[in-house]
This record gives sequence, C-alpha cells and structure tokens, in this order.
Amino acid sequence: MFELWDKALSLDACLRAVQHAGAGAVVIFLGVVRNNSRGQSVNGLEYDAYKPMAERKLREIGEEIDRRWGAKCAILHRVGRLAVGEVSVIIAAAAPHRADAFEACRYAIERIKEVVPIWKKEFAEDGAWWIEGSTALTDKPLIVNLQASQR
Amino acid sequence: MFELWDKALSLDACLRAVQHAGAGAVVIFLGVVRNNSRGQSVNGLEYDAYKPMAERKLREIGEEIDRRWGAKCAILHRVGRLAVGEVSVIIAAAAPHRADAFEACRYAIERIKEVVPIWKKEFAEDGAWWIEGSTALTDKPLIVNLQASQR
Amino acid sequence: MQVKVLLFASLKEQVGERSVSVYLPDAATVHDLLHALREQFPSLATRLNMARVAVNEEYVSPATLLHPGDEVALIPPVSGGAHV
Amino acid sequence: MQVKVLLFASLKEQVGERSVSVYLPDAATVHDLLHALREQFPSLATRLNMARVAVNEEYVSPATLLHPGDEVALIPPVSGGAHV
Repeated sequence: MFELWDKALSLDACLRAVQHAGAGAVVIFLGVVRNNSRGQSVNGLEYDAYKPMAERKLREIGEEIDRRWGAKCAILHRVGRLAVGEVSVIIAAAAPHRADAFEACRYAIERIKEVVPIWKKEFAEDGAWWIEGSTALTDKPLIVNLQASQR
Repeated sequence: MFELWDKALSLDACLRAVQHAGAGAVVIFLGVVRNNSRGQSVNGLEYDAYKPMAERKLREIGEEIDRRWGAKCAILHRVGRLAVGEVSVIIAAAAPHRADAFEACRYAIERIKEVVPIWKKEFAEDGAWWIEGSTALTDKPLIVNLQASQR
Repeated sequence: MQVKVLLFASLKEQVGERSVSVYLPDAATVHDLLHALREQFPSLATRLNMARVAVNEEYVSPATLLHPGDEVALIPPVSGGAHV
Repeated sequence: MQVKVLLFASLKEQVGERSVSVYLPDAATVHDLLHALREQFPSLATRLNMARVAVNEEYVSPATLLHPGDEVALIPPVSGGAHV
C-alpha cells in the first residue's frame, strides 16, 4: 500500500498490508506534526503533492526495499491541512529479522525526503512558509514566504 | 508504560503512552512469532519471565533512553503461550527528531535481549526447546531440550 | 506545440494557478521549456533554477525531448515525509 | 539461614518447581549459594555455570553477602524481546 490520503492515516491498514507469516520484525515510523520548528511555535502544516507521481515514487521505494532488504513495506502520506499532533506519514516495514526491518524503515523515510514530490507549508508565528528542500540535507532549508516577498 | 502482559499487547496503549506535542517522530518495533526458526518450522512460543524484575529492567531501559536520546519510551512484552503471528513485544519511542527515535527504539530491543529476565521456549518440529541466550550475541544459542536430555 | 506545465507548492502559489501553458517549437527540449518559462514568468526565475522537471511522472534531464501530450511538472526541492 | 531461590525457564522445568530452598550458614555469599545448589541439584551444574544471580531484583556478583529475607533468583541467559 503506497498512497496519499487527505484524511487521518490508518496504522492498522499499514500493519495489515505488511504482516506475513515469515515476518518476525515490524518497524513502523510515524511522522507527527510538532508544535515548533526553527525555534518558532507552529500551528499546523499543509502538504501539497503531485499525487500520481508521489504514489508511483512511494511504490518504487517499496520495491527497492523489497530487493535490498527482503522487507515488505507500506507507506501512507497525508496531504492537505494538518494540526499539531496529527500524523503526516506512516511507514511500516516487515522483515524476517529486526536489523533489516529497522534499516528498511529508516531508508524509506530518508528516501521520501529526496525523491517524492510532496511539499509542506508551515503555519508558524512568523508567517506561513513553504519549506522546499530537506532539513536533513542542508542546515538551511530553502523557505519561501510568498506573503513577505510580495509585500 | 513498562509491563508484561499475558494477553494480546496493545499498540494503541503504547502510542498513547509516548505521544506528546514536542514529539515529531515515533518509531515502533513489533516482534512477531515467526513460523520458522533455525531452519525448523515452529508452531508457537512460550515466554517465561521473572515478572517484577523484568518490569523493573524495562523501566530502567526507558529511563536510560530518556537520558541518552531525550526520547519517551513504552515497552510491552507478552508472557505465556503465543501462536505464530502473535506479537511478543512492542517498543514505542517518541522523540523530537527521527534519528533519535530510531536509535532509541533499536537500543531498547537490543538491551532487552541482554538484561531483561524473560525466556522463550520454542515449539518446533524437532521438539520443544528453551532458548537461553540471545541469537544476536552468539551464532549458536544455548538451547535446552529437557525432554531429549531426560530420555 | 503547446505544453501544459503543472505547478506545486511555492510555484503554484506565486503564479496563482495549478498549471500554465507554454508554446514551444516542435522537437523542443526541457531546457527550451525552462527558457520559455523564465521569459513568460520572470518572477519565477530563481525558483526555476532550484526545480527539477518531471515528464510523465519521471525526473528527466534538460536534454530530454518533449512531445505533444507529455505531462510536464516542475518539482521544487521536496519536503515531505515528516516534519523532523 | 534458609534462602528461597526462584527458578525460571529450563531450570524450573528441570527441577519441576518454581523455587527451591537452600540452607546456608549466616554471612553466606552468592558464591556459597551456588556451591550449595550444585551439591543439592547435581543435574543443574552445567546450567548453573551459565546463570547469573539476582538478589532483590538486581544482578549481583558472587561476592555479594546474602541476608535472611532476600529474594534470590537464578537468571539463565535471557532470550526475550523478539524471536528475531
């Protein structure tokens, strides 16, 4: 299961999609909207996406993970507006052994941040910002405040 | 929450125990009873435990994780008889950032296998075996088949 | 030929549309498309330099030839996955 | 003094009891306890060599002094956590 949803993501659905009799280890990652970012308090997020390409790229990540780690994988990603505490992404990876399940799950989240066409806008105390580029790859993400630049 | 249960473990309970507004990343590990081990087909497991000490040691692992990674942690472990596909352990670790959540969760499962007084018996096609010692630490776990040695 | 270009995130918000249409000569490349977009939308120039281009849901290089009916999208540096 | 020793996993199954009682002189150590157990249960000798000892739910060394009322447990190499 590799899907973008505009409603609350289902952990159960991810688990059901990956469990199988040979899988002794399941590792799950949940991304949750925090109440702060860049030292600012945050009210919420909005995710924009190029949906068909994003779902295709998620599926490709899943296939790569199957080849490299023999792990079965499921990924759900939210789009639209999210409040603090809501889950933005769920990744589940099930493998015969725990080392593979951990590596597969970690790889998925890192790879999503490189190739999957999804973007977030932060609603923070200092304005609404499109965050373009991964904070994992650069210390200074490219952030774009259209309101500010149009003033 | 650091508990041994003799009934099905609750993923929701673990999640509720660790989520907080500053936690952007939650990593969950589920150990699931596989249908095979050591090349043998397996019908089920039985976990024995020194319950009060095991729960104390789980709590100590959680406190260590809080100190080292700033992650909030919950651990549930099954005891008694389990069928293939049942969940034997759930670890949830919630941290502000994903690297800490992954490391904390991975540390917890490795540490459990070193210090928490819980033992498993495998019901396999070649007999019922107490597995003593972690397969992660030695290639040849010490396995004890009392039926066989008493024949 | 006329090519429809999908816009996302800050590009969409800057232009105010989910897509724009660009007229290109036949046998135009992705490089030609970017050049035409810079002329048509000068305010996007900086962000266009950061963006990758996808054709039919795959990332492509500037030398890629465009064909009528291709689905073209501008992909700013992505930021999904998680907030952390 | 009399010390009750908790048994688990293969030790429990071998002896057929969840605990055994051992008589020890006052000021006996964990080392003395293990010696007494080996005499009382020769069939456990090998597995006793692999086991750690916990007193009042903490792992202790062989030199640790035992006191009346201590909760003593033999801890074979643990194998919980997950099957993988």
